[in-house]
Amino acid sequence: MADEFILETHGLTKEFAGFLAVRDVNLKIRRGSIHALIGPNGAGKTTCFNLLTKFLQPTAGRIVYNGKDITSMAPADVARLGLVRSFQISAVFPHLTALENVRVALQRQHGDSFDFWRSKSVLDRFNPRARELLDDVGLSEFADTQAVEMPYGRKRALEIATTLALDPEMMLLDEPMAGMGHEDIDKIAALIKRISAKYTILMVEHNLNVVANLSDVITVLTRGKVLAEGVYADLTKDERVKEAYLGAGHG
Amino acid sequence: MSVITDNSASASSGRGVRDEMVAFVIMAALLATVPFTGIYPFFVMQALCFALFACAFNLLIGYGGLLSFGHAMFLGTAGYFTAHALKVWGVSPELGIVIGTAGACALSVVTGWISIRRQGIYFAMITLALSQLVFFVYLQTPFTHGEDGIQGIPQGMLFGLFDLSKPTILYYVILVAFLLAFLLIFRTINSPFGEVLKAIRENEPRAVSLGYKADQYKLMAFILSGTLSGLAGSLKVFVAQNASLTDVHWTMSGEIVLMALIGGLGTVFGPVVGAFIIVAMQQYLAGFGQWVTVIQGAIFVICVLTFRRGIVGEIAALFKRSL
Amino acid sequence: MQALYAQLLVGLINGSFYALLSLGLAVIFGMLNIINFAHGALYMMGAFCAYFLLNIFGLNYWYALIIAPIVVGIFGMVLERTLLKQLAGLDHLYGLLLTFGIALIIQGVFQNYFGSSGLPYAIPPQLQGGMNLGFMFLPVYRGWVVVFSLVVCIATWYLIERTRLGAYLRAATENPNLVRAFGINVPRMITLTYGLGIGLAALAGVLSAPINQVRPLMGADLIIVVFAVVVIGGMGSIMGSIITGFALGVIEGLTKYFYPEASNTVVFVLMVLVLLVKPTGLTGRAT
Amino acid sequence: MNKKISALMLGTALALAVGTGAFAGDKVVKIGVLNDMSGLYADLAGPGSVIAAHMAIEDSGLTKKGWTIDVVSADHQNKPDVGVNIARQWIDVDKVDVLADVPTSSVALAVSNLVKEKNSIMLNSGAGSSDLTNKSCTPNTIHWTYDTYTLAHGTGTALTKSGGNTWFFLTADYAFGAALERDTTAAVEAAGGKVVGAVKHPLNTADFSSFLLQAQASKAKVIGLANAGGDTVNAIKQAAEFGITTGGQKLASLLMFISDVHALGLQTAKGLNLTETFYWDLNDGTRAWSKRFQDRMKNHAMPTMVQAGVYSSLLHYFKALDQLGENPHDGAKMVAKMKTMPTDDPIFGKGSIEPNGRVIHPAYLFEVKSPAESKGPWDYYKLVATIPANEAFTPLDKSTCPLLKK
Amino acid sequence: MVDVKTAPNASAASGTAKAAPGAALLEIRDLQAWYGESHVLHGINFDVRTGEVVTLLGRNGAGKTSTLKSIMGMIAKRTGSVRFDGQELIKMHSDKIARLGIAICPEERGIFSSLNVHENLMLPPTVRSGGLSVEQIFDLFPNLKERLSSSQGTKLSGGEQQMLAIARILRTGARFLMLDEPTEGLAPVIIQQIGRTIQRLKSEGFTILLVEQNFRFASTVADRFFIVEHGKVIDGFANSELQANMEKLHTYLGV
Repeated sequence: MADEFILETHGLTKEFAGFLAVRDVNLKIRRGSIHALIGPNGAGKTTCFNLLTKFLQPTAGRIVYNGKDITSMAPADVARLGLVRSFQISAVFPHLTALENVRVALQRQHGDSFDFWRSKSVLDRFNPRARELLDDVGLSEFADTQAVEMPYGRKRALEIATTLALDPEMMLLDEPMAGMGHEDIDKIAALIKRISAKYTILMVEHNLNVVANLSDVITVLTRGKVLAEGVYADLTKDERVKEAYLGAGHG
Repeated sequence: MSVITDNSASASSGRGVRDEMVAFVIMAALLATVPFTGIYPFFVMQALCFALFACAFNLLIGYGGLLSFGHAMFLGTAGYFTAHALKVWGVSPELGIVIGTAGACALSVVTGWISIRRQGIYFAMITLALSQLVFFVYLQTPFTHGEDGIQGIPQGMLFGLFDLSKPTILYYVILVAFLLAFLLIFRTINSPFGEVLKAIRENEPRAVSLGYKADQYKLMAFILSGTLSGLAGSLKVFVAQNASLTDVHWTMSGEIVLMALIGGLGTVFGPVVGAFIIVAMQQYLAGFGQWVTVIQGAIFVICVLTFRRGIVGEIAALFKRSL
Repeated sequence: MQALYAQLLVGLINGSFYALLSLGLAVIFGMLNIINFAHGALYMMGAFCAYFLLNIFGLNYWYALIIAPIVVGIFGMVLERTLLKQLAGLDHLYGLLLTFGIALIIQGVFQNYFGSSGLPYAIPPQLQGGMNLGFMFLPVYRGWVVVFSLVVCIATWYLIERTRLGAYLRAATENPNLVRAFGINVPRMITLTYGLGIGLAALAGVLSAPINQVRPLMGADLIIVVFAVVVIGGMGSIMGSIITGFALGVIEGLTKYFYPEASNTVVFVLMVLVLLVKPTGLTGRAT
Repeated sequence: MNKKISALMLGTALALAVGTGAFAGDKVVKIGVLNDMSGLYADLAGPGSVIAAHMAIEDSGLTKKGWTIDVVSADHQNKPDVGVNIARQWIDVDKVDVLADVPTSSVALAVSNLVKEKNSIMLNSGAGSSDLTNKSCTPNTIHWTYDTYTLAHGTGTALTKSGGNTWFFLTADYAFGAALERDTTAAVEAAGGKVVGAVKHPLNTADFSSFLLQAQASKAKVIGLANAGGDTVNAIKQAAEFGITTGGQKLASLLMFISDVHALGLQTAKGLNLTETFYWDLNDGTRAWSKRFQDRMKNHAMPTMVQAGVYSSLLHYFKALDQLGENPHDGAKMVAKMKTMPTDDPIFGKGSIEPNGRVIHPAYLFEVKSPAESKGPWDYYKLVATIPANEAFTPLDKSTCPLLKK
Repeated sequence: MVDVKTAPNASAASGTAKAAPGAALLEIRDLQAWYGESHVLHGINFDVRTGEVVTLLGRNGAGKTSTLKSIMGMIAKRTGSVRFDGQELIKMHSDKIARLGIAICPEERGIFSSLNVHENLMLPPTVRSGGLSVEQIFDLFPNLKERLSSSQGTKLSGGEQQMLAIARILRTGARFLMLDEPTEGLAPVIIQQIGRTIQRLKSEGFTILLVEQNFRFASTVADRFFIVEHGKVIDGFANSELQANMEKLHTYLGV
């Protein structure tokens, strides 16, 4: 368990009908770090992400999590190992209240989720912990609001609270800032920074400012391949990265 | 993942559950007075069996988001098993019900395991095809007596105490069984399991990413629904005193969809209302021959185009209550 | 041996109907995302149309072969324009429920007026009689059904896979919004596609009339077998629908010879097996 | 249309029905004609049986004597569960005294159970299964017209004796088909023939090709059609298409009605042997009655033996009522009374009702005329042989009816 | 290159994108649009003049693609005004709009996998005269000709697919082209080729509305830029003012 790297990929490749979306990607995510995966649109970030959480099955390559080969596991099983993801488009249960959203996650660990003969009031024992988690992400006043009625930025926060409820070892965040205004971005960035004390985080992000401030290590993808890896300061000096990410000019 | 109804999407808060309990007590009281009203009890008993069947069906579509077009196979299987056990083996009524319901349960495990592999339209087509397979099997196996069906089934003494050949006693036995099953369904919807099921229906990828194996929950819902449909089929044997191919035919599967749809998919009481409406319609309009089929088809069309929440769903929406 | 060939022929005939119907279902599903439960009822209307043409207008089988698909196809297009169109944006299952309701209405109306037993429709004089092929006795009409449906299937395949109109259709199946943004009237195409699918069903109905009698419920049970065919083949490809249709007919024929008791169920059993091995169907794409 | 309205009103009365208990002794009678109104037996029973019932009421003369007689009718769709449901409601709510016709043996057997339980009456004309007066006999059922024994011993024996000594059956997969196959097998074997195989087909089959191919492959000399109505018609037509009859095999339509011959046309049906207990052109009595019947039919069809049986059975019932002077609303009592009286009407001639409920009268073996022989519409049969009453039905000493063991 | 002297300042607040001399081919005023219940455009205002290349810049989810789709009529629920060549498009269906001479090359190219390369190329119908002939197109994209017989459009490389996506709308006779991120995920050498193509189209008189994230690339072809954020156009400037606006760009685009 004391491996230096919590998640590794070896030669990860995904082909869609003749198109190589991800090719031969080797990642090593250091335990306890915030690792960012960046790249221009169409670079294969989200595909890569879906491969890691097993929502897609790789065409070739291996994924090792905590020393265990998870390449052919089902997505729910991966989640049960403590590798939990978020989604690019905010993923909440729209017609459950914020509290119930978090409770669904808490409930999973306690094994009574097949009990169809018991009243759901047995779930009330999770309420204190759920409120705690909502407090953590600043959603106390939304506890009894249906998720569908919450503002966009708050939904992202709720999603993170739900993920935290599983007490994962590692979180994968898919563009947590997508579609947010500046104010929300700062709040979520602060939240990510805070939770990173306890969890390893791998995030896909488009917003370089956020990445610059948050991440320990950055991997740059272009056209499905790893172009470069390092800290932000180094990468900004890398001509290849500039060209790939900021665009190639001519003349 | 396709969610066909938004009725049940409105979470039943504490008040919702209270409303539903009040409605339940009213329903139970009304039904309990039937034998004193001069209403033909046979009609109400039949409607109760279909109401239970529709509620069980609704559990799957309304809360699991899965439209089964083959639910008649559970009704019919339980009917045949119970009928055979009563008539040929001469078992007691309670054991007959257990045998029939267990048969439907076993069938739902197998068919659920197969059909749960696909969703949406494919799920509907697969369940329909499976029920047709079951239909042909029953058409050919000797114990069902093919087109003749099993006839003249003895009703017997329930627990050795209640003479089920007395219409009033039979009525109350059916009523109690219906109410208990109804409560079980109601509890299932409002159980820890029901919560997960709702979460999966709302956002399956998210539920999976939280570590829920969605298929297992859907299968569980399928089995519960199939088993309770079986209970309805077993009870029906005591009312109709026969078991026949009609109950396994796809038209029966279509009828149950209609009952749930007209009452309100994903509402607690909708299927009961729907079942009474359709059974009454078939009874009173029988003289119109096949026009009944036409009317049923028209109701389907109207419900789908303009009335998707069903009667109870519309009423609930009007009063902003969940029923 | 003779019986085996004969049963294979019967299988091929059933296969012709499976192929024509599942082809229509696949074409409609591609464009409208609707599983057309009314397909069986419209197949029946095709047969009735032939019956009316003969008994009211005195137009024989050969006219029916052309007129019935057009008339029923137009009826289908009216259905699409007035009813199905309103389902845009709703869950696909509503399409299934709506077309189921339509099927009940159509079948009910015909049952009211014509009962549930069959009305006779004679084999056209040109196709009466049979040939003794030595290894089997071939009724001419049944041979004609197999050959003609094969030709229609191939022609439909050619239309969709090899012509410009077909290219519109395939493209619109993938991305209707973009095709419309290229200046093509996609709603009209959808209507025509539904008409085409229904026309194929009606054609199958005409072909079937002399064999199966003209009965209000002739399509009701058939459509369920065709659903199983569609699940087995997947709705991904036109050729796939055709081949699985014919192949399952033949398998059914073989079963009738070797183990007649299972002939009603063999298609459904195959469906179960395919689902266990390859849930998306033999030619299907993941949905 | 009238029928529909009355059925609707009847339906609405349903909910209001109250437990007034059985009237004892009055002059009110309600007849329920329960049969196939829209399916494959609609032509041989269907609305024609309702007309026959009305004719029986008129001819009984009871209305002139102060009786109130109502007729209701319903479609049982050939489904036992539907039939039992309707019958139960008729007896419980609508106080129907007599269920008439009830073709389709599976429905008849199911209704017979109910009728016994409710102490009502079934006067069966349409169903064929000889079980109704054998192992399934009840004190509340009388079986008129014909049964599978009649058919087997008419057509089956005659064909076997004339050289058709190997048989293959195409059997409708329900009670009637099974009974007909069983009884015919017995008759064939008794006459020295052999049954080489059988295949069951579902009720209401359109395409018989694969069943016919199995029959063809069996090389049997006779293919026995143990089915009825539309099924028989389809099978005969398709047998021609597959060259079965030209290949030397003979078709035996074990149960065939004049309505079927009409549907087939003489060109296809010519030469077929069939057994019936009634034909419109038998004598002056049948001709007169049939003419009246024909005038009332929308399509001017001649009566089938089933429709004739409905008339005859109800007429006999009314005679019994007339003798009693009032309706006791007691099924077993009425049936017992009817059994004591000999039957006599212009249709079936003189006969009797056996203790097991079987009505005994002669049967006839006919051959279908060729188009050249036919002198006009509905002139379809020539009489080959008359089977005397005592040979046409199961001898009483061979009946397995439990009622006889007393 | 057109020399843009006056820098038009598109101001969302006032709703007046200042029109410089030269006829505005496309005028957009207070364009709002919804995907179902979700409000994606909150009032877009800008103009495109005949013969120029205009680029919309903005972060993911800012509303650039939605703007193109709204112009094209591909989003059903929309309000405001879109005038093209004097005609109001806001109530038109997309097939009608296309027949006025507007063509779109969508994001991720929209190559149909069930069509072969030739069918993909020939798919859009001719809407008016003046389209490029197939020969002219092969002249523009020489490598397309070799791949014409390829069985499946999506078997082409990303660059070839992009060429095909542009090529097929040149055939139709549309003179107003909307290109949605044509450089996405492509190699630098291909990006250069696309840049040259756009310049050539411009010189042939096509008017082009471009959506880009790669503003280095955009700066090589565009006359003017508009910046989209939260479903509004919040700023606009001429290409010549790009350097002066670099700071702002970094804030808005987060790069």
